[in-house]
Amino acid sequence: MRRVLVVLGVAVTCTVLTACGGGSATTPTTSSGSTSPGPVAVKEGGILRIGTGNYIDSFNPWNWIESQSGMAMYEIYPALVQYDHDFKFVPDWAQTWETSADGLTWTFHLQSGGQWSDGKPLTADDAAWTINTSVKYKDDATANAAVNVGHVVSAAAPDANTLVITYDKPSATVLGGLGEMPILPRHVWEPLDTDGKGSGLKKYRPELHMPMVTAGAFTIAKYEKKGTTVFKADPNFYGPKAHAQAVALTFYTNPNAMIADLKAGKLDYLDQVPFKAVKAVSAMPNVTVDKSAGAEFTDVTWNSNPKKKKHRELLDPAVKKALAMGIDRQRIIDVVFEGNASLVDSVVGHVAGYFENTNLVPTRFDIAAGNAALDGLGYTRGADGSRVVPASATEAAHPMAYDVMIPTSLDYDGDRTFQIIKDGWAQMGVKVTQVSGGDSTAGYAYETGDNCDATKGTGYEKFDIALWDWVPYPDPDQQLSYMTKAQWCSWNDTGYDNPAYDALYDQQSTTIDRTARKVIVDQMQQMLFDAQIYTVIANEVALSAHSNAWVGIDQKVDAYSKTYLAAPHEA
Amino acid sequence: MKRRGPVLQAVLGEWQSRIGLAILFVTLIAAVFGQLLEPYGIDQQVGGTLDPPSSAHWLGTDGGGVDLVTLLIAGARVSLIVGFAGAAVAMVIGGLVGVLSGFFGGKTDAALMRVTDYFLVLPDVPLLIIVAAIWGRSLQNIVLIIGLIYWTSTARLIRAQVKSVRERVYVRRAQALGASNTRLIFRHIVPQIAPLLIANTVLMVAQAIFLETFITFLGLGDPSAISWGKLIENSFKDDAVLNGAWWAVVPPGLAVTIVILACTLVGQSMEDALNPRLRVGHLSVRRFRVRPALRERDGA
Amino acid sequence: MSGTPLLEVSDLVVHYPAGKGKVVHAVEGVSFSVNAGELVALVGESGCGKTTTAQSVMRMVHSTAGTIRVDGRDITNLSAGELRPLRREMQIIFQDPYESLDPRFKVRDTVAEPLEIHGVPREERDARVHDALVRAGLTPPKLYLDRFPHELSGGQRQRVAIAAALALEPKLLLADEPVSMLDVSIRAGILGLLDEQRRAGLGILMITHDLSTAAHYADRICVMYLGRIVEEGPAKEVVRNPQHPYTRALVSVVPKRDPRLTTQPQILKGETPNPVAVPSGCRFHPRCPVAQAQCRTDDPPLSTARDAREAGHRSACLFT
Amino acid sequence: MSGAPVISVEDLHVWFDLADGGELHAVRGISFDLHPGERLGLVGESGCGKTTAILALMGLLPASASVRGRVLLEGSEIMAGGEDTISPHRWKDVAMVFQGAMNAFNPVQRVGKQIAEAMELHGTATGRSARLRVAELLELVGIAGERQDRFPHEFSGGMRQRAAIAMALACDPKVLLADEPTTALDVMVQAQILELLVSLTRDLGLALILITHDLPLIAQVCDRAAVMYAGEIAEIGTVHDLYADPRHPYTRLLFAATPDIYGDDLVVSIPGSPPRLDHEPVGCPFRPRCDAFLERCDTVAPRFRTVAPGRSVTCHNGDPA
Amino acid sequence: MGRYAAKRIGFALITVLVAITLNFVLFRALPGDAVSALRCKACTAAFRAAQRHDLGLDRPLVTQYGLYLKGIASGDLGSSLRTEAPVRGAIWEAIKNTVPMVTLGTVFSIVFGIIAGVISAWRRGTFVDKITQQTALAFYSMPTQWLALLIVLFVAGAVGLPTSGLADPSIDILGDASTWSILVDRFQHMVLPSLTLGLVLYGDYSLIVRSAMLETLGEDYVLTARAKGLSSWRIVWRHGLRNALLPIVTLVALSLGFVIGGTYTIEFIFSYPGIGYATVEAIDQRDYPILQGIFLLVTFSVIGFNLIADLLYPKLDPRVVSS
Repeated sequence: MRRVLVVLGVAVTCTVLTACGGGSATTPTTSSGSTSPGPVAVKEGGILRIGTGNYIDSFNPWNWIESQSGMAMYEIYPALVQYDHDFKFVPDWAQTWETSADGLTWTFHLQSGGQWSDGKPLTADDAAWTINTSVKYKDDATANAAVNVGHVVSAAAPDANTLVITYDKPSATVLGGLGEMPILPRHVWEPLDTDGKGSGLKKYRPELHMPMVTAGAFTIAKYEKKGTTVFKADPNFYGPKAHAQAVALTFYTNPNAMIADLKAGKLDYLDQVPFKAVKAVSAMPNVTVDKSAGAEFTDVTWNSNPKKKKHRELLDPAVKKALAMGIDRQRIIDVVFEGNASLVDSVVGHVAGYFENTNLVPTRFDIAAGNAALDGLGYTRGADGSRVVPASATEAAHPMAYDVMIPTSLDYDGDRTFQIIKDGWAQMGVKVTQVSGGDSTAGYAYETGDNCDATKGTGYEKFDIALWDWVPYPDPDQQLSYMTKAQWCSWNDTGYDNPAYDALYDQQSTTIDRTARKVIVDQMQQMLFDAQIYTVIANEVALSAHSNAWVGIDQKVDAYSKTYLAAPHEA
Repeated sequence: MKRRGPVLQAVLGEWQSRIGLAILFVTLIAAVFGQLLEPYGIDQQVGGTLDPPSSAHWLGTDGGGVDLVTLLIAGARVSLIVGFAGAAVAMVIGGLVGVLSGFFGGKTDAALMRVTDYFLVLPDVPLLIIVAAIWGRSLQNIVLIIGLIYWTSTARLIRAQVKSVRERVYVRRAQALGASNTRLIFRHIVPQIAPLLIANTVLMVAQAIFLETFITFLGLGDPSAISWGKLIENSFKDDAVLNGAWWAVVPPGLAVTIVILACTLVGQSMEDALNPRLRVGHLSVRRFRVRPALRERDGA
Repeated sequence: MSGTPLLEVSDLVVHYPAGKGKVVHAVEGVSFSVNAGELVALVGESGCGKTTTAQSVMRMVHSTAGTIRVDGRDITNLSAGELRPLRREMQIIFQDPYESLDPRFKVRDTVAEPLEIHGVPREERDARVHDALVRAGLTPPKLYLDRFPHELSGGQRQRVAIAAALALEPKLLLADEPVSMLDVSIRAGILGLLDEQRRAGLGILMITHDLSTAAHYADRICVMYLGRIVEEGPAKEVVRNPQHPYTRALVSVVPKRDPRLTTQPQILKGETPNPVAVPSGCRFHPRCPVAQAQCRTDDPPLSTARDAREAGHRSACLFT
Repeated sequence: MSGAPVISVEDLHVWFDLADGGELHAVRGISFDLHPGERLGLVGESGCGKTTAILALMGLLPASASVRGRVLLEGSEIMAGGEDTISPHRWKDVAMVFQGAMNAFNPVQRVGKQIAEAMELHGTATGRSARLRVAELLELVGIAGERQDRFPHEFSGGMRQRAAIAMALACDPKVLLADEPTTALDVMVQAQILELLVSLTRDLGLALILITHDLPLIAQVCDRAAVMYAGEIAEIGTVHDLYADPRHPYTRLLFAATPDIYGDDLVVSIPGSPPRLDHEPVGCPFRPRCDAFLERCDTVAPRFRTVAPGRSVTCHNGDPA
Repeated sequence: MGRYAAKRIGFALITVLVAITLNFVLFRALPGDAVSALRCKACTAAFRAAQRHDLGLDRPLVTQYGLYLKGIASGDLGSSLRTEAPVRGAIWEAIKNTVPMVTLGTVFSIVFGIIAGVISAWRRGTFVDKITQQTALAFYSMPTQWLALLIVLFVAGAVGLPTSGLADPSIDILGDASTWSILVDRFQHMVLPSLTLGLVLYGDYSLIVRSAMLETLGEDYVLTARAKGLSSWRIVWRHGLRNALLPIVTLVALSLGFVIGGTYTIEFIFSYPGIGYATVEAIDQRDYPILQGIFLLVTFSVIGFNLIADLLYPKLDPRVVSS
């Protein structure tokens, strides 16, 4: 899902569809000052003021983009399940659930007594309508939520507290999908579906019709898109009530300003601290910097379109592995991330936890070995020291000189990362030039090309190498889907086209047994690693900071559950 | 007998422009011989990130641990190249349009000036962003963009000058003699407006350096070129302000300010020298003096 | 004074657009001729069309109608290219000696420029520049060759301009107010120089607003008013026996050198009308002290004046 | 001339500081008297110091100038305190018509307002009465009074010059200084303006100093004339005397260089050019151009001496000393 | 006057039309179209084709141009590609933050620029002139973003003014703050960005005013005014500045249009979500309709300010109408 959509170096915690944060239980690199909320006495009330670099652009689950919106919707709409601290699914609105023997029917038993903020009761009917509507228009108006209702045939509400969902195939990702599906008030939304295409649903802007009808831990008291949005605790919430009286989420266009306000005591919590600012923020009195294994990792993206015309030597995994030896990852981690990142070599990232293939070993920085490997491949150095690719059937002899696309929207310093890579490769006789699409979407167009068409197999011709990052989900399904042909011209950013891989992908998504699924997932990771369609550089540490006046902030789960805003309380 | 025009006199004679020239000269030296002067490599990590100034690194290090003195000298090179090249492009386009428009007048003039007018009202920042997005981020594109944005003012200035010089009697005399247009333009008109063109170019260099820092700050600069604008941008990206690292923030901006100031001082004194209307001032705080009467009359 | 005149202008009309669909009637039917060895003065107030007339002769402005013949050849509709060789025949000097020399050109370059333009071989040029400077009274030439205009006095500059004009040995010289910007003390020198060239056979058309100068140096005077020649004749005759009421007024208001000669100046009311709206009939009638009803409708042609004492004295007035 | 002079100038000098640190001695000790109703012409070539002398009388010299000498306005010295002592008399007692009066008016203000400005400032008239007075003045110079609400660009050159004269008359001055008031104008309009100036001196008793380089113009308009050369008065006297019996070779040559409309005599130019005044000339400054010089002219500067009542000359010729 | 005004307005209208057309062309010249930049779960080729059809991108350019003109004529600038919210609203959201800040900065710079320029010209060559001029030159020479950083680094702490955002994040969270305190807070947040803008423009304006004044003070009517006995003060304000205003008005009008586009760096450093920020964000997101809207807005404001200057001109200079 993602390529971080950020503006000019301002980082967001999470991106589209609320992922990120978290991390596997096995790799906590945290120095977090906060602890998870225990049964100790909790001080109620107070206003939690959060600074963020990402704003809420919409409260419509069928039409939103910024990650902050996804998080906000967790707080105001009901969801069936949610993650716990270890990324296991735990009850939210659904108290219990069971699966039929064939795995095609799921029955959820919902907590009773919930009500919408306009006083109307919250019932299973709302959930059934939301899911059915998402299925109905999944190719168009509600495409945004289509992935959450993958394989769903229909949903029904036999009574107010029971929801039955039927699938056409057994699915490994039912809970993952439903956990991210906000349930909407049917009585507000259904009248908007007038034209049979659902366009009224897509266009609806709840924030323009205050007071919004919500049924979460919070209601929205005030909304300023690029200013402050105020979440007010909802006393009628069916679940654990929020401790804070209200939460104010303020958008900042640059992190310096945000940090200045934290220092001035105008903020209690920053959802992301830039790497270069960690030192300064750590030095502030009464402020704790929270570190936890982040989801985001950065990588070198290789054009792996088997039909690419130019620089076909870069399709050779041996070449890419040799070049990978020229990347001084530790220096990148030290300089660019100020040490706040760890080595990783799987495309599902540390956040996948159980599903990460730990047998993959990061390629070691070794210029000599890299040089030897290239020498061995016959790419000899010319008089000026640069390597030359000998002529082949399709291409004339040419120097190993490539453009590397760097989007400006990285949340770390892409220019410097490039400098370090360039430095290493220069010692191997490979010349690279930095180009920029200027922004992430332009960069994306650069990768796929305007003529991209999966059915005709066109696209992915312009670029050779890009530097980019991913923010995977805890469940590896989506991340692994991005390399399939089905994602061509969409989220597939490498042009990788391997039917064997695609078959494995389909197989894992319907394998409900966790262990059996891991075997397949491991195999897929190995396959990608061997092909080197990505050379993963580093897994970021998620950095946030909070004032010591507040406790109970746990960014590890912040983006995945209602506890994000509901749990914190004054110390 | 060597002729020293009022312009040269102004440039060499006034202390402001002398200071300006000296600054430009020093910067030019730094730019040309920079590589010999740079103590370290521009990619070389020589210390921690944002280390404060020390005896080894007079201006400390930047967010990548690179010596800032080195970067500052390297920045002079790129900034001056961009400045001069950008100004040159503006001059060439603007000069050409201005000369054609001013010299031929009539329909040529009307058409060219209309185009200039439209360019003049185009908002430059969105325009440069769009153009940068189309062309991509590279030094030569920045130069072109600068030229594209600034040629209009030059064109208007040159046009006005050419128009007036064209009506000068000696040009008309040459015309009456049967001189061709080429001869009139290149022998009589261009040399006459050259000082102004040069003054304008010098001012334009300042503008170009200024715009480069701006473009770079917008993230549309050449990512691999170390210019002063890039250093300012880096200091911002590296959160130098937050870390109290003034040494990363102040020097590059100061360098830009000083060079722009120098260009402005030189350019302005040239322009002032060329503007006879500025030489007369009928209002002055000072007044004429009265000399004491002589005791005795000169008895000649 | 026989044979083909050097310059023959007949029925010259020059109109300019004045914007908003209006037209400036700068010159409206002017005819005159200049012979070799003759100095003709076009005299009149500003806006009377004398400079426009001169510029049309030089083909620096386009005439609307009429013909201009130089040495018998009609140049009215020649292209710039066809005209170029003819430009050797006629040269012009301008009013402002400070302005008429390119400040960046040395005297040598200024004088050589016409030679260069007209393809005189390089090796001949030096000698001809030298000669021209001598003819213009700048002796010895080598004292001046490498000077810039700002190093010369006003009179010297005008002499350089004359030298440049004479370098091509033209037959016709147009002098547009050649001395009005110069100090009185040196005017005579320049005018004397022109007179010398005239006597050597050059035809000169002098544009001036100064009747005294015209009276002194010209063979014939043409007095212009609002785009027309209103009186024409031998110089002394026109000044001493003016026929047209406008000329009479003009002569009467010229300050005389002798303070005792205080004739009653005959001051006309108002100012010359705008050439955009030329009065009907005789164009002078609104200001004319002797105008009659007929003058409003009839536009008098230039014809031999009634009280003319010399041949060729013509005036455009119904009553003189 | 009988009666007390309205203005007397005694040994007036003006220097300008030059950029290179030197000095330019522009006016080198001139003296003259001017009586009420009298018209004095100041004639000479460009750069002879005419305008500088007049600006000094008005106290309008730039900051780079310094002056010495006495200017007596109706007997009281006004030059000693520089601009401070002169400024109370400006426009009130001594008014001026500038060269190129086209530009003497602020283009964005109505003509009448600019004329009234001086009155209001000096308290001569305000408001309604000022408007009436402006109309009166404009009528006096031959412009319809209601035209005071026009802008300068709506006037022709001649009208602007008339309006400039009206402006100069706003505070009923005693002396009117006119610096080349007709240079840019046509001969007919020039005649109109000159006639106006003459009638003003005649009718209002105004004393006029007329600066011009045009000798016949002085001859026709003025009673007396001062011929200036190199910052000095070469000769001063009645125009008749100067014409009929010039005592200074320069005066004589200047007349000879001026063509006359009826004259048949040979017009000659004066060779050479005036000296530069950034260095003090040695001997007589006219010596290089003179056709009647004496031996001492090379070394000794002639003095300004009176040769007859109202007649002075700066020449060794005829000087017994 | 009527004729003149009609002419100016006519010219402005033609310019607007050209700008609108250019806007259309320019955005079609950008690599890729709006749809090729879309990234979503369901962005299949079929979906893209449908999207192109919906936006009319599959129609001939002429038809697209017609639709575009029609939209603008009815005040409809289209919808954001990204959020599908109307462009007008999106721009309004940004512009309403920018305008007060820019106004404050501009007023500051014009007032102080004129005062400094006039004094400097009046006291030409004196110490005061030199100081004023060098200060103005220095501000004129500083890169805006750098000046902003310096102000954050050295000034903000000392004067205790906020360096970020539109408002204090903790004010009025519960809707309990008084209007007055909200206004005060907003103003405080505006001061530093306005000051930065103001200082940069101040440098520019005071230099312009100074040279315009110097030219004016060399005119003959100033000498005449002195001769008439006017005080220096009166000459400076009545005759000098009044005439110097002509070039000043033109230049200020021209620069005002650009100021809106030029506030970007200031808005970014002071975390001030205005039009500059919206522009760059739209570029980053390839939100063409928003970009087009902003581009039009800025162009219109340039044209508008120029028109205002043109229409003001006859009031300032009566010669304009007749010529």
